[in-house]
Amino acid sequence: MPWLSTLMAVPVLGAVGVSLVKSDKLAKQLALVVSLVVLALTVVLAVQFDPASGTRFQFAEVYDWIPRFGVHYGVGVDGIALVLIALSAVLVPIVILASWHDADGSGAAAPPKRSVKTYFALLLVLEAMMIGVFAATDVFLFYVFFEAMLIPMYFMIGSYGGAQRSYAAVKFLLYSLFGGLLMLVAVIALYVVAGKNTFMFPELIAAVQDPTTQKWLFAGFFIAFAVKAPLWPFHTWLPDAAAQAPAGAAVLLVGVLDKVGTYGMLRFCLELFPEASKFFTPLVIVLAVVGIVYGAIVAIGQTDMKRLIAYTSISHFGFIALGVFAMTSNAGAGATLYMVNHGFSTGALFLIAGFLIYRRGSSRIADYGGVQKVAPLLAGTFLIAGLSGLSLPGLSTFVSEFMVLLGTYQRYPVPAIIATSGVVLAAVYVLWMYQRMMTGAPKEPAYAVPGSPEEAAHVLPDSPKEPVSSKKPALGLPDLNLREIFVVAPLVAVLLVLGFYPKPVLDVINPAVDKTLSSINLEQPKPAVADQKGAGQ
Amino acid sequence: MNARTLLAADPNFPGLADFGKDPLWISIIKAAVIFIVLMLGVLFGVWFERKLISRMQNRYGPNRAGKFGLLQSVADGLKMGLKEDLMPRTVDKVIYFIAPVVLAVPAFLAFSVIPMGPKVWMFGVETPLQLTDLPVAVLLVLAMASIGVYGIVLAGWGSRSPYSVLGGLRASAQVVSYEIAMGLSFVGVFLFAGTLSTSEIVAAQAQGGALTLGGLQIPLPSWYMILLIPSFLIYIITMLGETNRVPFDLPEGEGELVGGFQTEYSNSLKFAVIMLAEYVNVFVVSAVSITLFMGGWQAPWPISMWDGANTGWWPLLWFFLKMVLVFSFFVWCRASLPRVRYDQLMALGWKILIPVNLAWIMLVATVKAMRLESVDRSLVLIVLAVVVIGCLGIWWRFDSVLQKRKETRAAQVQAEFEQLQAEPSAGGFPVPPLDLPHYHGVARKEVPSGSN
Amino acid sequence: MNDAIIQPPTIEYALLSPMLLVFGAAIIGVLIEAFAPRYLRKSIHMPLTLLALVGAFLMTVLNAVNGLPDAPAAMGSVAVDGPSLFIWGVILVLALVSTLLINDEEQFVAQAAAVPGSPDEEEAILSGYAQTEVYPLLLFSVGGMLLFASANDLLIMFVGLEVMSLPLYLLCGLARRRRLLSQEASVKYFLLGAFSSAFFLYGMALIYGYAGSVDLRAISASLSAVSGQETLLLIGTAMLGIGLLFKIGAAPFQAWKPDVYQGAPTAVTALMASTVLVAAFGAVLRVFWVALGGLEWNWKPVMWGVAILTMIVGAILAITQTEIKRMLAYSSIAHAGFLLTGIVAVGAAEQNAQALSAILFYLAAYGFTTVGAFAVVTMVRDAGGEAGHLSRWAGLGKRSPVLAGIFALFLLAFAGIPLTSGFFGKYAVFSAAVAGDALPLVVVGVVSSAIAAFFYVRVIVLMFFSEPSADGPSIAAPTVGTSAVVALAAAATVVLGIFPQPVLDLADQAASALFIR
Amino acid sequence: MDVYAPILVLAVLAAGFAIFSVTIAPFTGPKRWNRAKLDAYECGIEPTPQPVGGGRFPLKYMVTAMLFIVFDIEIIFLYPWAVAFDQLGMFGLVEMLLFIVTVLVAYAYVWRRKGLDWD
Amino acid sequence: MTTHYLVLSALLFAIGAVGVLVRRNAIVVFMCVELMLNACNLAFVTFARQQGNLDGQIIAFFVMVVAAAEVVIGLAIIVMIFRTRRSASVDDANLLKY
Repeated sequence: MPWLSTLMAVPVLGAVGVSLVKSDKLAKQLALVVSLVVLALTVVLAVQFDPASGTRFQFAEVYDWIPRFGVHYGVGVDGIALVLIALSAVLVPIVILASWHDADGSGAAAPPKRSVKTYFALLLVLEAMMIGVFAATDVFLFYVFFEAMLIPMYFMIGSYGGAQRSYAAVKFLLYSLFGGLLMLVAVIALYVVAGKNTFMFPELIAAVQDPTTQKWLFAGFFIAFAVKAPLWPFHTWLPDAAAQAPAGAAVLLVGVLDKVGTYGMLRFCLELFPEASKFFTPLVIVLAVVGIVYGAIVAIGQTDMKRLIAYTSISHFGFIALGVFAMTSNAGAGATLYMVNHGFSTGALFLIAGFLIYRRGSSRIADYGGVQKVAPLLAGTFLIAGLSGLSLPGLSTFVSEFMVLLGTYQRYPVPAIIATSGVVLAAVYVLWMYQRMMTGAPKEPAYAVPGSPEEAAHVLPDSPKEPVSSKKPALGLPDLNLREIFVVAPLVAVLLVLGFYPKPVLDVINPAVDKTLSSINLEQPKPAVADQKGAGQ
Repeated sequence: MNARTLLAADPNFPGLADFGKDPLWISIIKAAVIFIVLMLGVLFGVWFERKLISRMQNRYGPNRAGKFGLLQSVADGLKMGLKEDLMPRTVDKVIYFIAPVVLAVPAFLAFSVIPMGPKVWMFGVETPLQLTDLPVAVLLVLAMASIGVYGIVLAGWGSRSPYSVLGGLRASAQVVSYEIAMGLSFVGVFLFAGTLSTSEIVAAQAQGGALTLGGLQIPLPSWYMILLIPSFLIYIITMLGETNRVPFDLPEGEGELVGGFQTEYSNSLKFAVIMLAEYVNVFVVSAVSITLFMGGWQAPWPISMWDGANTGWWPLLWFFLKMVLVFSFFVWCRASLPRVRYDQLMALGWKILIPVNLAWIMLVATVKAMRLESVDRSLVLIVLAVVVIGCLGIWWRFDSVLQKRKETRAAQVQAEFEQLQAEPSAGGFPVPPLDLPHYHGVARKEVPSGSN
Repeated sequence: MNDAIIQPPTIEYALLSPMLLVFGAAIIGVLIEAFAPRYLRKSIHMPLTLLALVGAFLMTVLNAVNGLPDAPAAMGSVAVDGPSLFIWGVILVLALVSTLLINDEEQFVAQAAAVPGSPDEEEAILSGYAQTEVYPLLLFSVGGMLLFASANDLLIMFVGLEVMSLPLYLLCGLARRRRLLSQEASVKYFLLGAFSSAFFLYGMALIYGYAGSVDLRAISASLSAVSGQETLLLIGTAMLGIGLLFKIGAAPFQAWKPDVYQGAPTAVTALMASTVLVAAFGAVLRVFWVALGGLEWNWKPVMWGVAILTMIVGAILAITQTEIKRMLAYSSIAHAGFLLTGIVAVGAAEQNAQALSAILFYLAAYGFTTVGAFAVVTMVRDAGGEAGHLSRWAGLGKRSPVLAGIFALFLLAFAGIPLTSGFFGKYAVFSAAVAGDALPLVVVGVVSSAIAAFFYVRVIVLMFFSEPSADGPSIAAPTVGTSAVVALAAAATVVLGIFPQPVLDLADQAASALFIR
Repeated sequence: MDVYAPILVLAVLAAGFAIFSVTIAPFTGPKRWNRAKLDAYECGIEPTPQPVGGGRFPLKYMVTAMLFIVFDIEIIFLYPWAVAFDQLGMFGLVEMLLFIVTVLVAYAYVWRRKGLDWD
Repeated sequence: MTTHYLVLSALLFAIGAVGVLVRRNAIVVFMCVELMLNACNLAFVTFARQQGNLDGQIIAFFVMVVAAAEVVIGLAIIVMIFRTRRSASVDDANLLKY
């Protein structure tokens, strides 16, 4: 059975169905059902997946798509892809449930009513593309999904986002497009230089021998991925996009879409251009470390919670990139696990932030205070999510971050040590934010002067100008309702479970990472030793 | 091709190869002779025209100056030279001066390619009786005619008076219109002669071909005026139009435009030059008609029985005789035909001469092609039939539509007339009521106009 | 004089049948203008034009099925080879589609000569005049394009160029609304077009002076044979190039494009923007590859410069535009630049075939998208006709999401987003260019694509993310023709974006034998 | 080139004569100044003032000029065809028929559109 | 010998080109274009003589035809715009600027 194609076809068909049904409510329900079906299929897929199997890409389907260019419709999953697909499949139903009213025009922060059907249809299309991008084993197909993915996300940000949504959407699209086009050049050049008349990834591994060419091509791919993943200094679009996107879209954007960048580094940069990767490793590691520290420091200074979360992500992506380019199996596996965990933890943070904003209509940290008194459940989940962001032991992120640092330290001790400071800083921003928002006395929202820049940045244009509290009880901050509990619960559960028992996931990931690293090391049998020596000197 | 092969047979006819060999002084002599002959020809022509037209109208014509009034045109010329040269202040001086020159020079030049005889001995040099010949001689004639149009336009334009401008425009429109028909009428000749060189065209008219019809050799006439009657007739008409002669002398229609483009060239030498150019033009078109259609300088039929008729200087005589005859035809037309209206003139040129001409050319070409290759005759016939049927169809459609339109118009007019007859005030026509007292019958004081 | 016997020439009527059919229909169209009563004209013209184009297309297909000749037709003056047939097919289909657009009412002036607002015009409108000459003009122009793209002889190419352009000059001036603009566009297009064709002609004269012939093959042969007159050759090449580059709107000869695209009736713009580019590229390819292939090292650097300039100028100036048609015009300039990178990618035979096939595919893909985009532009109207200003497009996505969505699709295709036809076009051309050692050009191309993407995206932003203004433009209820055009173009854009293989195969096949000489 | 030389000779003669006549015209006659003589002739009434630059020709004449060009060009093609007809044979006939039919179509169009009507 | 004609034709062409760029009246611009075409004709005929074949002369025929067609269409367009705006100056036509 063509599992992966089915996995992609179901949401696409679901999207068509969603856009065709009559009522909005039905559309939402249908979307939820479809996403759950996808989740179920993914679970089946994961169960059938055999980590110990010799074949690298399982469930592989390869058909000629455009023979003229040697392009195939080639999909297949290894451990890395599988966990990321699973991440998407889990997040989408949660996001659908969380965005139940995002497009309705209800809620304090909501923009005016927009087409609900379109929103959910876009979500499902996006899901299909996310699955496609992780499953693609053809470089060209990967590129196609990589670019096409932008479009639904662009519309989701642009149509359903905050006050400056169109600016953010355009910025997001242009950054990604620019990176993507650079990658296109590299893809074309790869095809031409490799001269194998195919884009199938397995055949292209290390196909380019000439070191200079490799370096150029690597640069093309890497910049695209660095923009996507936002690695410092290509990150500036992320805070805008994430802050302006509706909560659900932000989750998918930061939680899954950006993973494509790091996933691409791990899968394509390393394996296609091993020599160049080694050459560029110091640079990347420097960037990653700078990103870790910079993201964390800037996050501390943020006054807007969504922006703050976005900057924490930049810091986390630094860790992931660090792990990828450390090129040890610990670090690689850690990075992969980090991708999954980060998806869940940031997802949880964004969703809970979204709930807050939905209630109060402002994303300014200063507008909140003492939430834990009025809405303890909300505050509690927020705390758990936040703690996962700072990698508290016992939560899943700790495992992955530890693995990354450990793996990195094996080869690059100094950067690893510096990166560790990011953990400390993370504690600062998370706890400080919690303190400001959740503790203390319950606070009236202080509205910005109408027309001031602050207002423009934080308050949605259509939110009520008089305090919400006058209309709603308990300072307008009711605790989580049932739907929201259903949204948050699985996330918290995953964070906790993976924190204590990451083995099943690691079992899936490890062989794939090892394969990846071994395919790099084919040329140099013992790079680790050599590098360690180098590092020791 | 055939013309050239023919040439080789008869050394008497000069061909293209015989030109360009004259020493310069011979050329100068020939040019001077042509120039002088043309000048004299104009003097003679004016007198001849007046005399002949008078005779046709039962008058005497000029009979005071010299014997038979022969010196009349000389006297006129002198008079023109001695009259005051008026120049209105509105004119564009440069153009005003250039125009007569532009008009006159090409008229003379066109004559340089007219063959007037075979090769003769002249001052110890054997030379054809023709100033020069070119592979594109007829084109030269047409080109000169076209340049002449500039003269007309410039004269009208430079004068800056309404009559002149209109006259110039009309004249140029007329000349260019008829030039097309004229150019088309030549095509038949070229089809047969296979050359554009005037001397070779004349040579080609020396012998008629023969049509083999059922084993019988029917000799074809050698002159194109008979072989290509439609072309010839069209040429004759366009010849009149091209030179602005009666019945197509609209540009100078005194009734409406005073003197046309030459209104401001009041009687002086400038006018004399213009008039000279007009007459030279007449001679040129006559000479062209002779060259292309009437066998050039060759002797006409009964005389041509005499072997010596086409040798030596004799042909010059035949040529000038033909010229006189053609010129007489001009005069005859002038004496007998009324001037047409301008729309009639243009309609004749555009709507009759051109299509008829094209159809005729195609017919000639088809027949020729069929004679050339016996194959595919059916195809040609089919094509021809289609074309003919198409043309007829179009014509029929035109005609029926026109007819219908005419009928409806007539019916309309009739209805209107009847209606008006029954009810005079219908249709907004101001009819005085019947009971209005008669103006003269009522004693009222007259109101001067303008004082309401 | 030389008495050489003239051999009657031979003409392969069957090979030329598409062209002959189009011209024949055009001539019949003139007859209809002459003889059919006014109220019947349009209803005769429409089927005639469509039939002629369909028939010509079928003939083209038939020619392709019958196999290609190994020598140019009509005494070496028209080369009916693979590229020609492909280009013919594309032109004919695009023309057919544009005809459907042109069929729409109310686009063309009732009587071109009547002064706007004058009683004359009132009368002309009242009495139901319509400029049905549009159809024969269109056919003539299409016939000229066919000839232009397949000429194997500079003279024939020149004739094709003029036959293509002259009717277009007139068509540009026939817009019903914004008459002054339209006429101004017409006169500008005419003057500049005539100017450029004079350059083409002088270049042709110089090359004739060098090679002693205007036959492309003979010119190519003379490149190695004749020596000592390189100046003639080089200047001639340059001038020829100017004439041709003008037609494709390459910088620095692009000035006419925005003006003309904006002023012309949009249906005509659609025709121009799609087909002229196709035909002109056919000619450019022939001149530079067939005739001047041996001169590659001389023109290549210049072409590099032109391509770079064109891409950058097109992309950057488009950003400053506030008029939708002008913006599309600049985008078309940028696309001409992308295509030029394919022209530069000349090399060995195999490489040439690849580049050629890429260009052909790009032309097909771009043509359809363009027609579709302009078709959408015709539908967005306000009181004064089409709502051209970009600000009027704000919030269109709310007002009519389907139309805006389709337009967004076209824009994305222009931008070269994957899963649209534009992507594979760009991909094909760029990959050919990379293979042809023009990597820097591709990098520039990519950068300008990114710049270009900005203004495409801006329009999408306007349409979807801005609030509609209260008195915004209305969406004309689409006629069957227009909606068919939009649907077809959208379908082509999507299908070529997802399953380009059949068309790519076709282009490959067309390009495999390269140009016959 | 020699065949053209005699034409030049004749041209010199004719031009010399014409220019001579035109230039001496003002000197041969008497000069009696009169205001009326300086005016353009207009049947004795005050002459209509002419616009600067000579005004414009009526559009009608442009149509005629255009038509003339079209047909003149046609003639350009007919002449060489006629001369070489014997060698071209049937091919020439068919092609020229096509050509003429095409021109006739345009001609019919002009005719029907009243391009040939004068009033 | 033929060089002179070539120089002349180049001069004419240049004059025409400069005229197109400098002059503002549409009709004058148009006439300059025609001048350029005729310069081309001259070049063609000269080259035909130089090359010793007739192609150039035949091309000149075609150029004449095209020039005629251009005249017809160009004047029609110019007359059209003149009737609309009562001026043939290119500068007056300035609606199409951004």
